[in-house]
Amino acid sequence: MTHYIVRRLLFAVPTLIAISFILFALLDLAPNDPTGQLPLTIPAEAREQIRESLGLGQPFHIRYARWMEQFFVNEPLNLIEQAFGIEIGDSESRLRVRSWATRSPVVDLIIERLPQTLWVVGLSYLIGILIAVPIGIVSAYRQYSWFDQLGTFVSMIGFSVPTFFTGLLAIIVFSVALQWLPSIYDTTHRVTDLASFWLQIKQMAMPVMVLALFNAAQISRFMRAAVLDNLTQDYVRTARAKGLRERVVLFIHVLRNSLIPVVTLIALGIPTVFGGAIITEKIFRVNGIGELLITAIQGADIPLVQTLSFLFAVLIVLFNLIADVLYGVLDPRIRYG
Amino acid sequence: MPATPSGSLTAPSRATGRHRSLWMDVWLAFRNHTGALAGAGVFIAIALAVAVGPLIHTVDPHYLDILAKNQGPSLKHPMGTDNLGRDTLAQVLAGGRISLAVGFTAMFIALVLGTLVGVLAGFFRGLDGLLMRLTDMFLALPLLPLLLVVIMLFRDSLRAAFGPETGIFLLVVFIIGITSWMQTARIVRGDVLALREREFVTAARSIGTRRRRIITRHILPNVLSPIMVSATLGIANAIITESALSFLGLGFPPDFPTWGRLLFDGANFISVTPARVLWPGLAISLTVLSVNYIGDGLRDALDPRLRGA
Amino acid sequence: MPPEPLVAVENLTKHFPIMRGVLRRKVGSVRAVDGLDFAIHPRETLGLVGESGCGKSTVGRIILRLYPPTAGRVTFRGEDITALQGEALRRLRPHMQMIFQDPQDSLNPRMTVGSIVGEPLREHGEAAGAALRERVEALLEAVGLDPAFANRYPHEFSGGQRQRIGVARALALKPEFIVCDEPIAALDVSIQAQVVNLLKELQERFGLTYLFISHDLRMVRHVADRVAVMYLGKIVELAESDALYEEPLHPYTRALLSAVPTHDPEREARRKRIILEGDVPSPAAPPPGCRFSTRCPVAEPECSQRAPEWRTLRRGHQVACHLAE
Amino acid sequence: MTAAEEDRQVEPVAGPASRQPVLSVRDLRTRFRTPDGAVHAVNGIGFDLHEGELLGVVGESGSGKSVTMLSLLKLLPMPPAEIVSGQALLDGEDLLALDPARLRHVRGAKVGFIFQDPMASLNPVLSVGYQLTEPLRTHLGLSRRAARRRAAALLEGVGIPAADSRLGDFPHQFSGGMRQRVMIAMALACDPKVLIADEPTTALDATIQAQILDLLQRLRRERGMAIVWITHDLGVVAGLADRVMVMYGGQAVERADVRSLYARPQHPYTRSLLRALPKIEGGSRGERLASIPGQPPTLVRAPDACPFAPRCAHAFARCHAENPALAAVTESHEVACWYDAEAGVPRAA
Amino acid sequence: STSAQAERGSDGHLKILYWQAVSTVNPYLSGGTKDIEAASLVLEPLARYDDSGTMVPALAADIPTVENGGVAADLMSITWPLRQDIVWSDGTPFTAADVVFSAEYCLNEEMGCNPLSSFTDVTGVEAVDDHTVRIHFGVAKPFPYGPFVGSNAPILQKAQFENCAGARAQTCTAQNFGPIGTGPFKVDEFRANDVVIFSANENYREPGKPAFATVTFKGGGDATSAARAVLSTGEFDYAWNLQIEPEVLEQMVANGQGTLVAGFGTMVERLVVNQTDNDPDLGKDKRSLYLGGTNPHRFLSDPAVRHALSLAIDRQILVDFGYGAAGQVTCNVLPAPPVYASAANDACMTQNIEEANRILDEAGWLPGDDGVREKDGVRLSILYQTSTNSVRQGTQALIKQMWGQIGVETELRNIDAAVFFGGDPASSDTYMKFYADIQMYTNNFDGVDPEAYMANWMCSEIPGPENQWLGGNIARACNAEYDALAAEIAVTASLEERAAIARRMNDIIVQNQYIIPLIWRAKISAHANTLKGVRMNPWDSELWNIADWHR
Ligand SMILES: Nc1ncnc2c1ncn2[C@@H]1O[C@H](COP(=O)(O)OP(=O)(O)OP(=O)(O)O)[C@@H](O)[C@H]1O
Ligand SMILES: Nc1ncnc2c1ncn2[C@@H]1O[C@H](COP(=O)(O)OP(=O)(O)OP(=O)(O)O)[C@@H](O)[C@H]1O
Ligand SMILES: [Mg+2]
Ligand SMILES: [Mg+2]
Repeated sequence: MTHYIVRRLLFAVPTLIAISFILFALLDLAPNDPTGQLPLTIPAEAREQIRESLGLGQPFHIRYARWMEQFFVNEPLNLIEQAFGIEIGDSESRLRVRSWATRSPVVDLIIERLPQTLWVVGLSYLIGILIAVPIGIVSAYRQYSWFDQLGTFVSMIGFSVPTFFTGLLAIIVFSVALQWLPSIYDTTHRVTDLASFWLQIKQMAMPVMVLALFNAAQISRFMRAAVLDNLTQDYVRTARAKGLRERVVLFIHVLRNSLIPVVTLIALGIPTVFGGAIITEKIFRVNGIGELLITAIQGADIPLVQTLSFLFAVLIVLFNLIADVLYGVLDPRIRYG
Repeated sequence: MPATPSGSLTAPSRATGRHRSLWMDVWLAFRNHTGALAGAGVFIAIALAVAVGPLIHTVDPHYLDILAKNQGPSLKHPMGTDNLGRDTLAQVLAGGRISLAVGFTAMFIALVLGTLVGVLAGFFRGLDGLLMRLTDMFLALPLLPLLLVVIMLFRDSLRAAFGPETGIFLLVVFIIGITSWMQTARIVRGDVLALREREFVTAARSIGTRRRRIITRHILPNVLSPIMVSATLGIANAIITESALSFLGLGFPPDFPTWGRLLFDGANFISVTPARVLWPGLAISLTVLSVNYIGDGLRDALDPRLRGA
Repeated sequence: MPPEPLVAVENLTKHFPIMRGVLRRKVGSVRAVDGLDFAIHPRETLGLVGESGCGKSTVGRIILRLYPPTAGRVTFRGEDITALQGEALRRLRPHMQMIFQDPQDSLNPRMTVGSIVGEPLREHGEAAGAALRERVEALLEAVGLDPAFANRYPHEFSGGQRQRIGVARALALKPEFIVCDEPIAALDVSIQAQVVNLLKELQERFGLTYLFISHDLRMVRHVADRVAVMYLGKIVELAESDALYEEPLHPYTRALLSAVPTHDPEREARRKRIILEGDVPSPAAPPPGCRFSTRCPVAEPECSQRAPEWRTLRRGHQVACHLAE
Repeated sequence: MTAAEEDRQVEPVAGPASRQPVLSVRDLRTRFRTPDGAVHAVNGIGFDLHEGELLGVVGESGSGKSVTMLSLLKLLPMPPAEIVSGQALLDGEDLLALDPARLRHVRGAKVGFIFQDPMASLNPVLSVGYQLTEPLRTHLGLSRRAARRRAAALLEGVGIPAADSRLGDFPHQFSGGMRQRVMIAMALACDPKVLIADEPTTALDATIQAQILDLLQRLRRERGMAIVWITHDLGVVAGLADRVMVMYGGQAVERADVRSLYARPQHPYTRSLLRALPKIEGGSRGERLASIPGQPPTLVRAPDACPFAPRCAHAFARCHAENPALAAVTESHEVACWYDAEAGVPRAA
Repeated sequence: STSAQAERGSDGHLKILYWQAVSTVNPYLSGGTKDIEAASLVLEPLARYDDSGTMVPALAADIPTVENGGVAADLMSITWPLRQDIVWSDGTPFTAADVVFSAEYCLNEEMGCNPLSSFTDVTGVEAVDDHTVRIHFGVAKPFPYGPFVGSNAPILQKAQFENCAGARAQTCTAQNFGPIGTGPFKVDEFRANDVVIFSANENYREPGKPAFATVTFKGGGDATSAARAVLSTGEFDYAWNLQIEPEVLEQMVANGQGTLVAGFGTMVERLVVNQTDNDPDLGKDKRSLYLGGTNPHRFLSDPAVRHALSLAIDRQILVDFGYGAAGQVTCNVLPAPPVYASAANDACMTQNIEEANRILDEAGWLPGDDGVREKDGVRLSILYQTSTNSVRQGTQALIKQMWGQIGVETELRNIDAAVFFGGDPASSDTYMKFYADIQMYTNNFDGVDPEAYMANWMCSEIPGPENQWLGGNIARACNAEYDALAAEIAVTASLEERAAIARRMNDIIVQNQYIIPLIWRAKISAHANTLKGVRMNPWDSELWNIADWHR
C-alpha cells in the first residue's frame, strides 16, 4: 500500500510538471498583455516598464522557471509564515505571483474566496451526497418501483436542466414572488448568533439547493447502479441464508461494497468543490473561486488564471490519488494485495 | 444406446422457429424497455421537428418584426416572439439544428478519440502506460481556461477559413469533443484489457489472425456496448456544455440561435414572455432526458446479462 | 511407436514475472512451467493431468507458441519453432490448433458460426466466397452440426454444440496436432461423452495427434495413450496410460487417483483413500527440493532438500521421485 | 506431513420409516417469470430427510437442484421467482408458510447452507471472523467476545490451523479450499439440524475435494446432522450418500437407496448417465462412450409430458403426452417413468 | 431622519450594488467607473461637478477663476485655496503637501497613472503655503480645471502613499485596497472583485453626515439581476448602470419597491465610419491606416453612401427597443451641456428610406442581382462590429435590417468588451485597430468642457503605429477645417465663443457622417424608495453626494 502511494506520488510529479508547462505555455500564447488593461494615455516606455515590473519581457523559459519558483517556493513559504507568524529569510523581496487586474498577490485573492466557495459548493456537495445515497439505495432495493421510476426521472431532470436556469427560477420564486430568501449572497456576513446563523442559512439556501440538485442527480445514479450490482451477488444470498435481518444484509453487507466505487467517485468530485461552480456563483453572486476564475479569464488576468488552473490540476491529481487510496482502504482485496 | 455425432443434430430449442440475429435480440430487449422506447420516440420526434419543421414553419428566424415584439403565442407565432420581434418557434427549430449537430458531432469526436486511445492502450501493452498517463493528464487539465485560450487562439483563423458560423461551430464541437473523450477511453481500455484475455481472442491468435483483424473483428464489436452508452451520454453532455458556454459568452455569436443561447437570452424576459424560456428549456431537457433513457435502454439491451435468458 | 516424435519439448520453462514496487520492478516470478521434457508421437494422444494452476494450459499454449517460453525448446516435425516470429509463425499456425476449455468464452459472441469457422480459412487465404461457404458447411457437417446453422450466433447453441463449433474451427486448416485444453470441463455429464466421442472419431478419420489436457482422470484414461501428471509446474510422472493407472509410482499420482470416486457404492465403501494435508503451495514460491514434499504422506528429509531427477523405470514409465521403485 | 488414510465405513443408518423425518418436502413448485415466458424450474419435487441421513441430489446443470433448495428458505430473488405450491415441514413448521421474521430464525439456525462458489459467497470486505460471528450473535445472542471464541473453535474444527489468528483475515487471503471450509464452519455455526450443501466441491481440485468430503463425513458422524448434498457427479454421492434423488428437467425422476440406485438404475436417464461415464479401471479405451443425444430441456414448456422423452431411446407416445409420477419399484426405490427398463416394456398403467 | 442635526450614522446600513465588481480602490490605477465611483466615497478632489454640471468646491475653499484672480491672466497657472478644516480619516490634517504629492504620484512616468490626461500640460505643482496650491501649465489653458477636478483624480494622503510612488504603485496592495481619505466614508474591508465595506468617517467635516453608519458595496453578476435586487426583491438600496431592455425594467419598477433615476450627460452611442481601406489583403502596414489620404475606403469614402446609411436608420426604434427613458434620439456627438448642443442636424432624427435610396441611385450605386447595391464592382457590403452586450447586438440586428432596405448588405460581429476596448496593440480586434467597416460604441467626457474631447478628431489623433494606435480619431477622418477650429478653441476663453466653435466642430463631424450618432444615453440607476437624497449626476461620480443620502 505504501509502496503504491509512493509510486503514485512519484508519477504525479511528471504529470503535474507537464500540466504546469502546458498551462503556462497555452496561456502564454494567448494574445494578452497586462498593459492592455491600462489606460491608453500611458506612454509606450511606461508600458514597457510596467511589463518589466510584472516580470514579462523575459524569454519564455525564464518566466516559466520564475513562475514555478514563485508557486512552489515563495508562496508556500509565505503561507507558512502567515500560519505560524514566523519569518523565513527575506520575505519582503520574495517575488509573488500577482494578479494583473488587481495587482494583489494571487494567493491572497484565492484565500479570500475560499470560505464562501467551501461553504456553498462544499455544503451543496455534502447535501447532494446525503440526498443521493439514500435515494440510490432505495431505488436499487426497490428496483422498478414507483419510487425508483420517480427518482430516475427527477435525477435525470436535475441532470439535464442547466443550473443557470434552475438558479433563475429559484430566484423568481423564492426571492421575487415569495420574498423568502435573498438572491444575493453576502460574502462578508459573519455568523455570531442565532439570528445571523439563520441569515446565513437563508442566503445559502438557494445556491446550495440548485447545486445539490445537480450533484444529487449524478451521485444517486451511481449509487443505484452500485447497489444493484451488489444485490445480486452470491454473498448477499449467504448473508440471508445466515438468517440476518434484511436491514443488516442491506446496510452491512450490500452497502459496504456498494460504497467502494461511490466513495471514490465522490472523492474524485471534490476538486470541483474547490473549483467552485462558476455558473451558480455568478448567478447568486457568491463570488467564490469559480467567479474569480471566470472574471480572471474574461479580464485576461493571466497569472491568476494560470495559478488557479494549476491549483485545480494539483487538486485533481491529489484527489485521484486519495480516491485510489480510499479504494484500497475500503477494499481489503486491494489493501492486502 | 448408439450415439452418433449427428445424434444431437436437433436444433437447440432456443433457436427453433424464426431466426434471430444479434441486433434483433438487442432490438427486442430494447423494445421491452419502456423508458428507452419512450425516449427514442421523443428523441425522434424532436429530431424530425428540427429537420422538417423549418420547411413547414417557414418564418426566417433572423427576421426582426419590431412591431410584433414580445408577443405571446398566436397562430402566426405559435411560441410568441422575442424583444426584437423574432419568431421564437423558428428560432427554437433553427437552434435545435445547431444544438443537435453540436451534440452529435462532439459526441462523435469524443467517441472516436476515446475508442482509439482505449483500444490502443488496452491492446498494446507498450502503449498502455503512455496513453493512460496522457488520459490522466487530460482529466487533470482544467477545462475552462483551456477552452478560452483555444477560442482566443483559433477563432480568427477558423473564422477566416470557414466563415463565422461554421468556424465557431467547428471550434465548439472540437473543444467539447477533445475534452470529453477520457471517460470513454478508460472504459474501453478496461474492457479491452479483459477482452484480450478472453479465449476467443486467444483462439483468433492461435488461428494466425493478424492483429489488425483481431482488433477490428474481435475486440471492437465487443466493446460496442460501453461505447454506445458513452455515445448517448456524450450527446447529452455536449448539448449541456454548449449551453453553459453560451452562458459564459464563449459559445456561438449572439445572433446565432442555439437552445442554450435562446434560454440564456430569454432568461431576463422570463416574466415578460415566459414562452421564450419555456420552449428552449423544454427542448434541452427533453432531448437530454430522452437520450439518457435511450442510453439506459441500450445498456440493458446490449448487455447479455441484463438481456435476460 | 515411430521413433520420430511430432512434437518434442526440452527443458520447457515459463516464468511469468510479478511486478511490484515503486517502479514496477520485477520482484519475482510465477514459475508456471519449470523444465519439462516430453515428446508426442504422431497419431498419439498424450493426456496431461494435474490440479488447477499447475501449469497445464501454459504448456499447451507454449507449444502452440501463444506464449514465448522463458527457456527450453519446442520442436515440431523436427523443426525448432521456439524462436519463430511474425509471418513464419503465422505459416506454422495451420499445422497446430487448439480446442478451448470454455465453449462459451472461446467463441466471439458477435460473429456468426459460419464466420467463426471460416475465419482461419479466410486469414490464410485458403478459400473465399462460395468455396469458403462450402468448406464451412463441410466442416460443420464433419463435427455433426447442421450446415444450416452457419448463419446463427453462438449464444443460440448449447454447450456441446458450441464445443463442436470450436472443434470445427480447429479442424478448418487440417492440422496434424491439436491441443485440447480441458475441452469437456465446462460441459454437462450427459454431453461430455458426445464431445469425447467426436474427438476420437476425428482422430481416427484424420490421423490427428492430441495433447489432451484435463483434470478428469477418468476421462483421460479413456482417451489417452500415455499420461503425464503435473504438479506445481513440473511433470512428476509420465507413463503408458494403463501402467500409470494400475501402478502409479509417484505418491501424488496415487493420491490423485485415490481421490477419483468410482460410481459403485459397494466399492466406495471399501476403498482406501489417501487424504492429503494442506494446500497446494503458490507457484511463485515453490518449496525447495521436491515440490510435493510439503504434502507428501511418505516424504523423507531428503525430499525437501534435493529435487528428484527424472528417471525412467520399467517400460518407459518415467517418474520424478526419490522413493519410487 | 501426516497422511490420513482411513478405512471408510458407512455408519449404520436406521431405516427411513422408523423415525419421523427432520425435513419433509411435498410437491414443491417454483417458477421464474421471464420475458420469454414462465420457466418451470421446479415441478413437484418432494423428499424426506431423516436425522443423520445424507441425501444426494444429482442432476445436470439447470435441472433445478439449486432452485429446489433455495426455495425452501425463500432465498431466491422474488420476483422473478415465485413458489407456486408446496410444503416443507421442519419440526412440524411449514417453512414455506412462515412469515419473514420467523423464517429468519430458521435460516442459519436450523438449516445451514453451503454454496457452490466459495469466493463469491463470502463478502469480500468483511473479515472472516466477522462473517463467522454474525450467525452466532444473531441466533444465539452471544457476546462479541464469546462469539469470537466460538468462531475460532469452529474454524479449528474444520481444519484451519492457527484459527484464532486468522479471524481478522479477509476471504481473499484464504485459498479456495480454506474458503470452502470457512463456508462450512459458518453453516455449522449454530448447529443446524439440516445442512444443505450446494455443489460444495465443484470448484475445487481433486485432492482438496477429497479433503472436504472427508471433513463433512466426519462432522456428520459427530453431530448427527441431516445433510442434503447437491452434485452433478454421480461418483461423489456413491461413496457418501445414504439415499439419492436424481433430478431432470425440474423433476425427481428417480429416488432410491444408494446401493439400489447404482445396482439397479431404473430411469433411462440414470442408466445412460451411468453408462456415459468412462471407467477408471480402464478397458474402455477404443470404445465410444455411450452418450445421451439431444439437449437438456429449457423448462419453458409447462410440465405436461416426461421431460426426458425427447432424448429417451425408449420413449413412446404416452411419454410425450403424460408426465409420469414417482412410483415405488421396491420399498426403497422409486422411479418416474412409463417404461420398465428392467423388463424392457412399458409399465402397466 | 431628514433634519440636518441628525446624528452621524443614525440611518444604519446602506447597500449598493454594482454589477461590475470593484477591483481596486485607487482610482489612479484603474479607469473603470466602478472603481472610481467606489473610491469617491473615500477620496475627494479639490472640486467636483454637481448634478447640473456646475463646478463646486470640495476640498478647495473656492473655485479659482480669472475674475477672482485664482487663474493667472496669462492662463498659465491656477492657484487653489484649500479648506483649512479638513482632516484625514486617521485624524491628521489635510495640507497642500498632499495635493503636491498626488500630482507627483500621477505624473511619475513609471506608475502608469490612469487619469494622466487630466494632467495634460501640467509642468509643476507647488505648495504656496500649507493651504494653497499652485498648478503650472506649459501652455495657456483657457480651461485649467483638469487636475483634481472630478472624481477620477482625487487627492491621496501623502503619508500613506509616500512609499508607493513610481513602479511600486502596482504592488502597494494594502494602500491601493484601503486608501485613507477625507470623504464621508472609510474603507473597512476590501475584497477584490467582490465587495467593499465602508463605515462612516468620524472625522468627516460636516457634522451629522453621513447618515449611514456602514455601506456595503457589492459587485458581480449582471445588470438585470442587479435591477431585480433593488426593484423586485428590495435586497439592495442602490443599483448602478442598468442598461437593460426597457420592458424588463418597466416590469420591475411596477413592483413599487424602487425608482429609476436617469441623468443625461454626454454619452452618445454612435457608429464610427472607417475612412481608410480595411481590406485584409492590404496587410499590417496598410490596413485601416491613414496614409495621407492615399488609401480611402472602397465605398465609405463616398459621402453619399455615408449620408444614406445615416438616413436609413430609424433611431426612435433603437431607443424604444433598447433604452426607453434612458435614451433619446440624437444627431450630435456633442449633445450637452445645452450650450454646446447643435441644432443644425435634427433632420436625421426621422428615418427616410426613400431619400436614402434616391441619394444612392444618384451617386451611381445601383442594386445588383441579389439586391445589394454596387458600383464599378464594389459591393455595399459592410462588416459592422461592436462589443458583446445584448442591447448592442439587438441594435446591430435592427440596423442590419434597416440597411437591408436600401440595398446594403451587413455582416455582424461582436467582440468581448475586454478585448474590444482593451489596449493590446497585438490584437486585431480592438476598436482602435478598426479592421471593420463600421463599429459602434459609446463615448463621452468627464466634466463639462468639451475642448479635450473634441480635440480627439484632429488629423494628428488618427491611430496608427507611430502612436501605438492611441489616437482618438478612430474614424480616421482628416479635415483641415476641423483642425483649425480645434486650434482656435484651445486659445479661446469666452464661454460663448468656445460653445460656438464646439458646435461647429460637431457639425463637421456629423454632417460628413464620419460618425453617425444614434442615441443620447443617460446614466441610469435605481434606488429603493426608502432611500432619499439621491441626485443623479451625469458629470461626475453618481455617488458624489452620498454624504447627503439618508432614509
Ligand atoms: N498470463 C499470465 N500471467 C501471469 N501468471 C499466469 C499467466 N497465465 C497463467 N499464470 C499462472 O501460471 C500458473 C499456471 O497456470 P495455468 O493456466 O497453466 O494452469 P492450469 O494447470 O491450466 O490450471 P487450470 O486447471 O485452472 O486451467 C498459475 O499459477 C497461473 O496463475
Ligand atoms: N433468476 C432466474 N431467472 C430465470 N430462470 C432462472 C433463474 N434462476 C434459475 N433459473 C432457471 O431455473 C432452472 C433451474 O436452475 P438451478 O440453478 O436450480 O439448476 P441447477 O440444477 O442447480 O444447475 P447447476 O448444476 O448448474 O447449478 C434453470 O433452467 C435456470 O435457467
Ligand atoms: Mg487451464
Ligand atoms: Mg446449482
